[in-house]
Amino acid sequence: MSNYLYILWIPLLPLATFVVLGLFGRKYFAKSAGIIGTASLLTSTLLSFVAAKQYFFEDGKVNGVYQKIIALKYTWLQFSPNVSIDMGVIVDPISVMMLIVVTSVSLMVHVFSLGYMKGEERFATYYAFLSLFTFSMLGLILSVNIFQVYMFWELVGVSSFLLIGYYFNKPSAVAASKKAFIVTRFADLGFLIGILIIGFYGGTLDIGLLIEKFTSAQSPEFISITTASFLGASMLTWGLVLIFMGGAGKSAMFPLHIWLPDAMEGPTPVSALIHAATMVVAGVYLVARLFPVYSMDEAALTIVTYVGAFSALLAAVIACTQTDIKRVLAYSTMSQIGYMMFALGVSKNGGENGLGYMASMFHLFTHAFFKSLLFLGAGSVIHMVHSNEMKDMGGLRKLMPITHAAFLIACLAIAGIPPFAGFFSKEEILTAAFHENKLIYGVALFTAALTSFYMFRLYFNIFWSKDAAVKAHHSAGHDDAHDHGEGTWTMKLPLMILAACAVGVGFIPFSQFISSDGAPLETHIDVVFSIAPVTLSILAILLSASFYKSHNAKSDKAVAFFGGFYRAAYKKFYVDELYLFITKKIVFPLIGQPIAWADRNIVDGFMLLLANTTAKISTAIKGLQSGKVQNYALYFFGGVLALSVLFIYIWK
Amino acid sequence: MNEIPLTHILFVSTALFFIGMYGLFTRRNIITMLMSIELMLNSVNINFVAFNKYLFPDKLDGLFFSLFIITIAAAEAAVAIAIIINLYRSHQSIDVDDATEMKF
Amino acid sequence: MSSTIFILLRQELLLSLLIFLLLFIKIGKERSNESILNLINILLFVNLASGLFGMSEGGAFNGMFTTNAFIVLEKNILNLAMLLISMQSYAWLKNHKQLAEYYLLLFTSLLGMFFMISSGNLLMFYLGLEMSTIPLAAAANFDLAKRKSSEAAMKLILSSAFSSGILLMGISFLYGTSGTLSFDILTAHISNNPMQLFGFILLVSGFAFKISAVPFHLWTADVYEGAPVAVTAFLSVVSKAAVLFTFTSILYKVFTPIATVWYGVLVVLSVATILIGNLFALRQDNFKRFLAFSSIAQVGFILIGISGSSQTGSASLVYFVLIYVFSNLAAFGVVSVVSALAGKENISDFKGFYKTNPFLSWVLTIALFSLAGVPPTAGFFGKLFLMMAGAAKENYGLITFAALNMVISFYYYLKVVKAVFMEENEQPIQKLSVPAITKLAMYICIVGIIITGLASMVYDYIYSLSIGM
Amino acid sequence: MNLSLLILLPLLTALLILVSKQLAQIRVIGLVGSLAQLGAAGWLLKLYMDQRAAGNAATHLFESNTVWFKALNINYHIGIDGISLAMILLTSLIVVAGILVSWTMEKLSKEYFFLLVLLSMGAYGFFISLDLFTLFFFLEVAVIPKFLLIGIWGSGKKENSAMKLALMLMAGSALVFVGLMGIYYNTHTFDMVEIGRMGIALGVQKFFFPFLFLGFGIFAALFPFHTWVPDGHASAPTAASMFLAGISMKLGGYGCLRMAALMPDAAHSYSWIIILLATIAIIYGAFATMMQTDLKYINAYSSISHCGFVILGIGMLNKTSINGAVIQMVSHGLMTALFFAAIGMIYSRTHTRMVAQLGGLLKAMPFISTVFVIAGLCSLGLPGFSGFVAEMTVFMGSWQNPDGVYRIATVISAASIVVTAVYILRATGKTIMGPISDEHALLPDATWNEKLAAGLLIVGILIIGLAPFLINQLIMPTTDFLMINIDKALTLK
Repeated sequence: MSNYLYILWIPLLPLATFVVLGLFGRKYFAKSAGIIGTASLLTSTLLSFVAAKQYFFEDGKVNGVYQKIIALKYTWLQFSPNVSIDMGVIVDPISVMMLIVVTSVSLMVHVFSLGYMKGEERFATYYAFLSLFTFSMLGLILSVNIFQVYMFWELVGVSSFLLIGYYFNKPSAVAASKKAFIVTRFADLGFLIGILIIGFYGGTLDIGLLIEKFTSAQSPEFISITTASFLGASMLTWGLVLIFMGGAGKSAMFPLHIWLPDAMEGPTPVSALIHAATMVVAGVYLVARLFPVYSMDEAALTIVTYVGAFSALLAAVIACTQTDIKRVLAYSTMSQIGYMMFALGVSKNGGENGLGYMASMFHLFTHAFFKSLLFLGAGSVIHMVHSNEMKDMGGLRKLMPITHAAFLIACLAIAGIPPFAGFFSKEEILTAAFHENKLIYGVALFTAALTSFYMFRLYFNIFWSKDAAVKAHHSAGHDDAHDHGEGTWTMKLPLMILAACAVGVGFIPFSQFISSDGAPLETHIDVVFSIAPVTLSILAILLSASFYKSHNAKSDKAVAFFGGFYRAAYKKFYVDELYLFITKKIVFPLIGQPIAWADRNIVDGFMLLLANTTAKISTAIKGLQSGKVQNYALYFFGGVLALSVLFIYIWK
Repeated sequence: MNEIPLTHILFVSTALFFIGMYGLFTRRNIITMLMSIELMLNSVNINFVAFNKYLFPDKLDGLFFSLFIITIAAAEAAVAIAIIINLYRSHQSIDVDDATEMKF
Repeated sequence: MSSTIFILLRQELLLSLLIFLLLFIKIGKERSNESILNLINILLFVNLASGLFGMSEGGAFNGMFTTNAFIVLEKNILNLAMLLISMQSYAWLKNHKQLAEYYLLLFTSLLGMFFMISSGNLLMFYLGLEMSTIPLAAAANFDLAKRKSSEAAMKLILSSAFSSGILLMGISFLYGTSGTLSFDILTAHISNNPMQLFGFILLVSGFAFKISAVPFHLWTADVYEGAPVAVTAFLSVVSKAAVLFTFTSILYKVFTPIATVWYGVLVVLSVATILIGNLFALRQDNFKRFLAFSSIAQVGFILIGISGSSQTGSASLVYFVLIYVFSNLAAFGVVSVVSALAGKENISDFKGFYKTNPFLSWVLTIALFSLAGVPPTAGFFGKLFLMMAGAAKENYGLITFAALNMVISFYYYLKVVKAVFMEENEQPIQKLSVPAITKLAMYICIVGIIITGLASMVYDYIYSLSIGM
Repeated sequence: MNLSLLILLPLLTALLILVSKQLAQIRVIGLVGSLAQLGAAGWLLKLYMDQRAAGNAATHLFESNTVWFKALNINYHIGIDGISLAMILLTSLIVVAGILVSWTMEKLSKEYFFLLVLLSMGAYGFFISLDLFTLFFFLEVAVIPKFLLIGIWGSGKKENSAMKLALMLMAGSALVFVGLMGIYYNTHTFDMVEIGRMGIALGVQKFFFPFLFLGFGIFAALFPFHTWVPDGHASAPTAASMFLAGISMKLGGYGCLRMAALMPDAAHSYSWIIILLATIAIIYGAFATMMQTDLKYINAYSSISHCGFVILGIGMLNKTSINGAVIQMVSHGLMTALFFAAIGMIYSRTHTRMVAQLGGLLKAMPFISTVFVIAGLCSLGLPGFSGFVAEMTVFMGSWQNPDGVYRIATVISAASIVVTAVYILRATGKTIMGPISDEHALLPDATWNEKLAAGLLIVGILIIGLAPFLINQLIMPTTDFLMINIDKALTLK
């Protein structure tokens, strides 16, 4: 087994960048911060490519199966003899794959931000946060210990919080960051308890050991956890479902998805990195990481499946109605992640049945590229128009050709049109779904169609339709749009690279490298099978073209046709309002306030009552000291009598 | 000769004692109160003498004690009278209820 | 008549000499108050010093007068208190006409206490008691002009005469049932028969009156308030201490056979005393009255200690009294200085006191903390040891009650500290120039408060001398 | 090393402060003194570790036992184990930080520093003493300085708060005293080591454990005797609140822990009550915090919730949970001290602590705001900071308790991390982020002393947060030893 220790540097470099920029950035690196961050990240990226090469092509495979390699493991916090939090580096197909994704996307974002964030006051801080995020994400990927996952999970959350709240004096941004953190935190509570359950029965927190123990149906741990049950479900189900709750929170699965759209308050490159390519797929990664265990529990997997499928559908429907382009992208992200989730859900562990697993990972991989491409494209559009709203856009294809081309490629990719990347991965998913569960397959198909519809709605609204509007828009003095035109090369370059990926990555023989059990998996594109989805997508594209390519009333008719349903979708089916109701109308006034009141008035009031009664008594009995010497003598005699009676007659 | 039994004498002294106490509790004139206290002391004297005479005639403890009580009562009375006179100076009265400035 | 008797009675004799000297001073030619005061203080110091060496043990007047190291120690404590009081009343007496009388009265009363403490016989005890009380009544009236003063004296003389009547009744019963007045013989005759018990209870009531235990305490507050501060200090520290010593030794030595009974009596008394003392102290604004009630509460704790009826009991009693001398006199010292120089005696007048008189404020604060029983002051140890002695009877209800009452007492002590340090006052007491000798007394008190507690040898010494039951 | 040094150093400092004349002198003496304490503590740590490394398996090191009150069998018996050493380090750190923060104190500065140092002396004495009487003595030594500090230099309705604090704490120590009496008259000694060796009769434990645990519990803000915490902390001057929450609440937790170890049977039979109260304190404190509008109140209530974890860990009575309790004590000490320091800095500039009147401070004072955020993140248990390590250890420990009720208690306590996130983010969002008002826009950032103080505490937090194995290495052996007694008790059941 060769040495992978250098992988440690991949996360550590961004960490170093964070420390340096965080401490001294404001003073010394106000300008050069971007270069520093990019440079260090470039190194990590190269390293991860080296690692990938070494793992996939040189020595990762032992007699035809990719091995799990623990490159490093250090006991960080010992709880009890064999339960401990370990810091480590795991090298296996998915972790290496994620390394590639995270580093390269992050690199693109770094480069893009050089132009996009130029002249920001807290430029250095921005890069510090980016590095922090990259570090945490990489750490999460490389975790060997489920608690290590949880820690980096939290760190990812907080760095996302910091980046969403980057424009800290913008109330909406602050609110969004708060919301994102609290919702995911709530999900993490489930994750934590899940860890506690699994860890307790497994007697360890080490992922490898856990899988080992829970995949053999005879092991005492497995028996104990499956026999122990609470509210009718076995503890295994509980543990896995709770852990999935954590994943759902990060990956914005229904009903924990509400934070994702608001998260778009952050700078667009951040959205591209965190809320499109990397962090939001952490949930998928988590389930994949523990997939062998999940595969032992039917119930948990079913939940994963249906939550994923429903989220995919719901998000797609909502996306059709949104007008803020970033929000549209956000919902499409949610729906794509839904794809990955149910792909995992319908999968089995090992062999041909592991197709779903592989497909999910594949989609994760391709999605990372075209979705970040979409966001960066949207970024440069926003950079030019200074608005997120569709109505302020239109006919930009002439003004920003490169962006236009890249965006189009990305749209085609996500729509699953061959030969773009999305096509292949989505194809596998559909195949897997088709074999496992027809209902899911139907949902997936419909969602695919919707996807291509709203993506092209977006595309046409931005780059075609109402030219006049844009003309007027620009003649009205927004000449700055022309000055920096499409933005610096640092903004264009990432677009081109990612576009290339969006075209190319589909052709990687993914199943050769990644499968549920590490053994290569033979897959083939079945042309007959792919007719249905592709034609559907094309139809959807044509439909949206007829709606939005040129400004006309068709879309309004459609809106009118759907009526209430449209409004509901436009209002995101009132999930936000529901949450607001629960917090503002129930938690705060019905739990918080009563407790705060009780503390002041009942608990503290009781103490005060004691004091006051004492004072009252002392005023009440002050008459005893009447000042009349005869009464004194009388009391004296009374005392004598009392004592005599007590001690001569009663307590003799 | 038949002599008076001890109990009779004790009864007298006790009666005297409580009469004195009653006087102390009820009389408003400080001088009178002082006199009632003297009554109490004298009842104690009777006790001592009686006990001595009836129960322990061979030693004279009781008698001497009563002598001392008489002397000290005199001293006490002297100081008390002085105080009362001074009280009269400041209060223009020797009614005990007029001297209830300090209370509670 | 051997010479040993002079050794045995040397403290009493010295004091008598002092008294005579005072008489001569009085009838001799006019001298300045300062010189007299200094002379007296020096003599008092000598008097104190004389007691410190050559402990002697034995009896005189065939057992009427007994003494031993422990008793000498107790007398020394009283001497010390006397000295401190006299040093602190300097500011008040500096231009007072009858200072000689003042000292005459106090010394006489002190002499009486000495005899009472070392009395081996009920008669002797009674003589000592009266000898110590009657002069005090006169002393209470020392501010002849003040209405309150004469009222206080009247209340004191009447109620003490009444109490001595009760006490004598008790003694007569004891005599009637046992036929003797001497303690040693009396012990043999003590039993549970009702008459004797009644006598005992009358006797205890007499004591309780002197140490102002509830419900025999009512004279205390009024007398303390009315009397001049110096006299109040004497009343609250010296006379109380003397009676407590006597009470304890009589209980332990004479009434051993009915220990269970008087344990009960003490418990009842202490509970009542602590509770009532605290409840009344809560409301007081006049400083002397406040200290009166707080000292009543203190007596309650002392009674708990005595109820332990062990060597620890008597030791911690004396130990506490010593600490109490320091703490209470430090407090009274401040009060007497303030009342003598600023004519103010109310707690509310002490608001913002720290701004003008930091030194006095610290003295007062430390004294009050010691009274409250806050470490590292000695009061902490004193109170705790008393309660430990009481806890030996494993009566944890009583201990809990006492401990929780300490919290109440904290409240009113801290209230004064609050006034001194934290509260504002538009016309605070002006900067006072404290006489050097009074300052010295205060320093002695502070040092005493700190040392007596932390330096364990003090307690160990007392313990080594003290006797159990 | 002679442990009495830890008492003598503050004493000496205090005396020097008393005799020193002008302000500069006082400050310097205070700072030097506190640094000396820190140095002594650090040195002690080194010696301790060396001894352990050298294989010295004695439960208490640097033990020394001198007779104090011979007649009453009271000894000045001192010695330290890992837990007390951790507490000592915490104390010394906070003392330095406190002195630094109150650098600019003008009003009656001599008395102020004097009392601060006195308070620290009490804490040291408490942590090193192995004799129950000595323990009690130092416990009370630490009370009165708080009263004066709050009452004289405080803000708001300071007198009442000071009085409430003093009285409730005194009530606590009264209960402790009764318990001590009970133990003393049943074992005839105050020596904890000796008592631990000979054990206490079951009935006695059952009867007196409540007194002791409740008494110390009041110090540790045990529900429902926590009401002194909010007012006390809110009214106290900055350094005093740091000392209060950072040091003196720990006296309670430490005492509770010792008592539980001393009377394991009773602790075990009462554990469900302890856990119930702790759980209530945790969740209730968290929700109460959510409703506060004054920064100091927010932190005070959150202290109630966080100290609940200490009690919870003790109540669960197993190795991991007790470890967690100890780490939580240290962590909370540092974290809350840092929080109060930050609040103090903000207050001294803006003259308001009302969340509603603040906002966008990050623009004007980046350093202070960063400190604030760090404290907040630590308090909501973010990995990398000490809070996470502590809470997770407590959770892991308490989850080991297979009893269903305890499980539910654990889940409820864990739920508090969400509420914590809510109130911390609310506070941060309203004060640090958002638009800044004009009169705050030009306020100055932290001065050197404030930066130093904050830096010191942050370093402490990070050391625990990033390398918990260090503190574990310190306290593990001690908890192992404690567990020997406790397990014995449990197996007897």
